[in-house]
Amino acid sequence: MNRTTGSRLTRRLGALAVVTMAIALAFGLVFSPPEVAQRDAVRLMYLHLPTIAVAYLGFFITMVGSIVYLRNGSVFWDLVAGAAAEIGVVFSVFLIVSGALWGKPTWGVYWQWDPRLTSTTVMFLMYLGYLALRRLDLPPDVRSRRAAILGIVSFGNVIIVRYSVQWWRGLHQGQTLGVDTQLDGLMLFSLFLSLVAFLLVAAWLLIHRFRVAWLEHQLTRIGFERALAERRGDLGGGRVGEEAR
Amino acid sequence: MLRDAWLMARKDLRIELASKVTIGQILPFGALVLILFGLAVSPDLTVLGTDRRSVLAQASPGLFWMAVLFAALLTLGRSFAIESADGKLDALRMAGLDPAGIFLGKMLAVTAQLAALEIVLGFGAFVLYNAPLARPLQLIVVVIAATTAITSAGTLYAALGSGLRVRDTLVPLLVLPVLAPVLLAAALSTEAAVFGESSGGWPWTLLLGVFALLYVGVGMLAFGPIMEES
Amino acid sequence: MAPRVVVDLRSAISVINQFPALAGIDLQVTEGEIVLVQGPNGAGKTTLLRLCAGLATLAGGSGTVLDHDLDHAEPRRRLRREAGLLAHETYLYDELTVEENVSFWAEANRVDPTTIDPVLDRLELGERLRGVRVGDLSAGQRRRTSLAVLVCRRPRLWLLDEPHGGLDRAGRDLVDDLIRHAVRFGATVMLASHDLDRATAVATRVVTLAGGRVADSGVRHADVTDDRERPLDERVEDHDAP
Amino acid sequence: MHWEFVIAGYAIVFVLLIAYAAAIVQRGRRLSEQVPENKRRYLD
Repeated sequence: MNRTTGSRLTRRLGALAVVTMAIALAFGLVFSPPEVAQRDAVRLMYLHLPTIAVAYLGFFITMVGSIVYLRNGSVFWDLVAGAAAEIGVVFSVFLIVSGALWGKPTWGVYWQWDPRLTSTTVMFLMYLGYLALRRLDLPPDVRSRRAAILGIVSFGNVIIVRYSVQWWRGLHQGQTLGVDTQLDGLMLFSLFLSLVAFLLVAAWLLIHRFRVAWLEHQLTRIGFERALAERRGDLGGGRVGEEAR
Repeated sequence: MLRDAWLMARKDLRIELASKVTIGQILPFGALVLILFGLAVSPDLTVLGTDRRSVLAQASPGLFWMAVLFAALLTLGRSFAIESADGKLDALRMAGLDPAGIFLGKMLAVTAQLAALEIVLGFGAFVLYNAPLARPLQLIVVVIAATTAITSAGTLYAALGSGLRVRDTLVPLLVLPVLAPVLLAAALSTEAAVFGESSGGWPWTLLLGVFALLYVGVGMLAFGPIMEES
Repeated sequence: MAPRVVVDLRSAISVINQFPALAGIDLQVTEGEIVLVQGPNGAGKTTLLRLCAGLATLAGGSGTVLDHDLDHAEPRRRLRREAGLLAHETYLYDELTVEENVSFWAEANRVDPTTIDPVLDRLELGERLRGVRVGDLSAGQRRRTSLAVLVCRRPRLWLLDEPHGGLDRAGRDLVDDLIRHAVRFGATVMLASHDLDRATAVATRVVTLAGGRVADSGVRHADVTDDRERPLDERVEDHDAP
Repeated sequence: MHWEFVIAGYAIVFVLLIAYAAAIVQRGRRLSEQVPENKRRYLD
């Protein structure tokens, strides 16, 4: 057994992700034509839209993991929820960067309160709070239970924020990035390819991040069992092998 | 369950009357925030739009609700600070009160205190920002809906942060993104009520009401697991 | 008819912040006993009381208290209503008066309000201290107020953590009387204490804890006048208000 | 036209992505050493 979180699966998945990403970049940056109005700025769409999709998917997995954890207390789903949230937050950074950089050439300003970009930024901040809660040094079951509740409620909020902001900008005829872009066949294909590439990368990251979380979990349990044995030692011997649940 | 809620609310309000923290500290803080907004946005700037109205008056609904939001954060923090000292959470668990009742009770107490704050801060905003008052009745409905929306979500998130050393920094980070749409809806519906705009702002008020109901339900459900800590 | 087993712990493990405060406790306590739990600091005394109160969870082993299984949340919730815990914290709201605190906790615990006044008088919190804010009380008076709340709840299992701490002589005698009085009416008491001479006088058994485990499960005190020897059902008849 | 924004966007995103991936793998390697062989993998 090797000494990293890598495995045959992650190596193969990683290779596939890299290849797909390379092709997607080629299409996105080279083969696909510039857009009629935005010229080449449209190429940022291949970055902005897929990263939004991955971020939403990540936070959706967090919600699912939180629900399963609250129902049957399985550590696996608790750790998956935490790992997926971290990846969601990382991809939120990507979508904010790409969104702002796409806005500048298109509207002349980095931030023009585009409904999608605004609501995804609020989502990003919300899950920074979720990650902060998970890092607190609380008793593990207390922390996981509170994180699970937050994991479920936060996703509900993502939807509320999404529609209220959309409604608000719709009121003032605000424009959404890329809504008026004329997409021809090749551009659509590049977008699709880019989405697949980012999904593969996200999956690869999730597996590794989960295994890191699992190792951390094991370390705390080993630490606990060692403390238990030491504690037993205070009495000089006494029954050994009492396996903690 | 309602009995427990009423018991908790009465106890919280009696503590407030005895300690006068909300009236004595949080209310002046709210008024101060209103004034600071006034200083930040110079009153003589005028809006280019249709009728001549100062930027300050135009922004007064949003500024008012920002001040209320800050005051709400302090009131919520206070409401859970009194429980976490001296092991009172253990005593509440030993008493076997219905967690949903505890949630409703705390929420009611904070809502009452916030309503009192809003009345005073409301007058302050009208005076300081000399905003008109086209439809007072609609304003009252809007304020009720917005306040319950703030306190229902606020109480749940304050509970998530309760008992933690980092409570004062974590709770605002958790609750403010959640209250972003509430601030948006409250500001827009207040704008409609205050300036008497044709759009009426009623859809936004509806959003506030739905948000409040949703969070009362979620809060009552989530309080069981939150109280159940070892 | 053998007296009922109130506390039955088998290699119970309980964790506080990832530290095994209890590392395998084996303890049986029968109804009517007054068990003194002694041991050095960090031996797990407080955690043991919290476990028996249903506030701590089991990380290993098994246990039932007052016939409630400690392993599941629902029985633990029911146990909490029947157990009474007095710890270092006083569970009191400083801003409220003694009377307001006791009546709040009494109502929270569904206690008949008429029993409050006799209890307040019994603990010398009557006329003079009734309207005083708890924040202005001395440590001894605060502890007596917490005791008043516990007495009002009339739990079947008394769990007292350093009950004599912070009390003057009269206060300590009062605690001993309350304990004996409660046991006479079918309650069971477990107390953790450093004040050994005072505590061993009232205790019927002494259990020593070390390293989160039971070092010595205690010797029976023959000399304590055993009101408990009478059959259980006889004793239950004269169960009336304190 | 606008290429500077496109390049900036892609550069920032991919640099951060690779940095994050490297951080996870490196942390994984460091933690793997501290956990005994049999407890490393999650097996239901």
